[in-house]
Amino acid sequence: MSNEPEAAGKRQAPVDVDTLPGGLAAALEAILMVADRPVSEFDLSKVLAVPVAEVRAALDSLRAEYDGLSADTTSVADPAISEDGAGQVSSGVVPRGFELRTVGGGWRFYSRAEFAPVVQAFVLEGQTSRLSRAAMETLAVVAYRQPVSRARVSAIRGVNVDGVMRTLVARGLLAEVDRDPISGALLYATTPYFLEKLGLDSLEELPQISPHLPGVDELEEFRG
Amino acid sequence: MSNEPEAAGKRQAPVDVDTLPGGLAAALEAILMVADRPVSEFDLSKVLAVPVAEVRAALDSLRAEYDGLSADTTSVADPAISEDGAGQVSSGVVPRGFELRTVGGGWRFYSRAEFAPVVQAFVLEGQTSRLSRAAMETLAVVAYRQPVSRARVSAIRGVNVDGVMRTLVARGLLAEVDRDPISGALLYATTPYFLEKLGLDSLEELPQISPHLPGVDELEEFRG
Amino acid sequence: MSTLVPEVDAGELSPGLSSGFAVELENFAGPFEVLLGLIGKHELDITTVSLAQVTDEFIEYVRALRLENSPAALDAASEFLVIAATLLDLKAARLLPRGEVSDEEDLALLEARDLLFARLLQYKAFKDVAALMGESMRIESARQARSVPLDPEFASLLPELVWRTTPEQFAEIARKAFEARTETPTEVGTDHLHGFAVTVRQEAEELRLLLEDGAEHGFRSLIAHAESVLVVVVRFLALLELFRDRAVDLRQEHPLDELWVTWTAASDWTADRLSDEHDRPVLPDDDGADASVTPQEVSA
Repeated sequence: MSNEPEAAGKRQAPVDVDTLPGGLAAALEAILMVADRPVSEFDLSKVLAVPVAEVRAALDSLRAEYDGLSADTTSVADPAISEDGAGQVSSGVVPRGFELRTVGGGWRFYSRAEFAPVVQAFVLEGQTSRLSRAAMETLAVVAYRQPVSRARVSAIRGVNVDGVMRTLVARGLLAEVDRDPISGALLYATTPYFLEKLGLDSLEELPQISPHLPGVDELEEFRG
Repeated sequence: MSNEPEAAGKRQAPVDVDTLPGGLAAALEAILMVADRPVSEFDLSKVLAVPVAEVRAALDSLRAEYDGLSADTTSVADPAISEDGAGQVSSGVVPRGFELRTVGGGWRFYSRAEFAPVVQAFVLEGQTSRLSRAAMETLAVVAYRQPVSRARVSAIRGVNVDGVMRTLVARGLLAEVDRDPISGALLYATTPYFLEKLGLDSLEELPQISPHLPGVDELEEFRG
Repeated sequence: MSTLVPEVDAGELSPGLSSGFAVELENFAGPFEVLLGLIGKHELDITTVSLAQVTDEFIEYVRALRLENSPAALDAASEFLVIAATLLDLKAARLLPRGEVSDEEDLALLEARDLLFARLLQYKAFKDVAALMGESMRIESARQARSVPLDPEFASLLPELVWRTTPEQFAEIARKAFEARTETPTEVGTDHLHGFAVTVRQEAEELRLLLEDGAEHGFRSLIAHAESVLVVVVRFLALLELFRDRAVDLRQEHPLDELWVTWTAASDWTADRLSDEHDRPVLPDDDGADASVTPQEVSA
């Protein structure tokens, strides 16, 4: 993605967003339009020199507005163009074709799921990349046990996972993050891209495993 | 999250856009939000199975709406969020932070020009004048395998390179040169600027590396 | 611990396996998978798996895969050892002297059995969660994230690159980048998968000869001249049988440490004293083919 980040925040906000047409909300739209990854509220707050709470509130409002829910203001967006779509404008509040979402630790523009059939004609990636069941299960083990060595994942799955792990790394879903201080084995963890693919903002949002598995944590040491 | 548009319009409109929430306008928004290059009215018309004239009219309306001019309909968008930007809502119609522009025969979302200072600040945040090691390695792989797809570079490097490749394109070291005739994937090559940086006159002057690198070709399956 | 295993629904375990445990190369996902499938097929409580039956069927399964003669089949076959170890865990627990949990070590071994079941459960839990995650991914794939090239207007603002890499250094970086990905995978021989019949009684007899001097022998030395991994496995089973028959004493300081064995039975002891259940030879394969495979899962 970007090159090595250096000590950030040494520049002042280049402009007072309140003086611009559309204010903070429009400034956020402008920035997210060029972002190629989720952008955190913290980063936005820093660039715009606006408190994080205000940034979050503005983003929440935008999201609600795009979703066709009424925003804080009473005015609403009505993107329906009269020529064709007049039939749908029942409530006067219509979702836009895009949405703003918090995934992978930040905010990002997405096309709305309903439009997948027309959008997919313009984007190739994402259609070709179904994961095999073995890959999916391996990914699940890493997601819940990270950071974790390949040996440990192998032990839990009962099969050699080297090939699958390499594929998952090549796909950007897993990354080598560290080395075990004792064994020296490489440790793997999921990436922000993994969170994006699952539509999650953070690992805490992973489905609870406990209903599926009572009391498994204690047997961790059984197979180092 | 790479999005390589394939030859558009080879499929029939899979869905009647009028049945979707937001209708044609929202469908156009969805497509343009994620297409990674300007899209022509013709391609949009083909994919959506809607006459070009209707597509153009809908796009004109959207553009006007984003610009804060009243759209065809009487309803208007008011993105101003009450917390902060209330001051600007003089007319009740405020431009958004993004705009639709026609460039090179196609439509594309851009950040609104007024917000260039904050967008610049965001883009420059954390940028350095040095390439990261990951970027350098990726560049090296492309240099010796060009023209080459991102998927292939990912397979060779064993990590997802989408972000790094974008950085290298943004830095003018790589360029999209072609499309793979079979997969439709974009192919990348180094630029004259890259040669200039390396102090070479042509690619032939790149030092030879061992002529055959066994196994590289079999890695293809790594990424569908 | 068995309360952890309220029910094992045969149907949901592995729908594909209901078709008579047919060969399913694409779906082969390892011994736990197979074991779960077998348990499901026989509608057995996971805690009372009939080992003899499961072992036989697993070997049958591996054999069927081998006949397919595909790389996936070889992968599957190479995993024989893993399931063998798994079954061995079960077997070891069952071979313990029953009804007399006298000391901590016995207790620990009994717990090992429960831990094995727990591991199977853990495996199943991850399978379930993986299915949920897969569904999330599928739903999520309908949305597409905006990810567009940086406008030239902004790209031109990036700081001018400082470039100090010479063409030679650059070539070296390229060479390393290619090399890193072209390591050859580890080869694992599967010669152990076929050959000769091995029986627990034979191996018990073999052990008796080795231990007769009355000295304490490390297990490593007892298997030092074993012809194959299979012999090692069966010899270990024999050792457990001998232990149950109180013909040997075992001593191990810590888990994974050397296992020390001392002969304790009378001099007239013979392997005939051992139970009948091991009379049938373990014969993992008989097609005589040899191969070595790369232990990689098949990822479609």
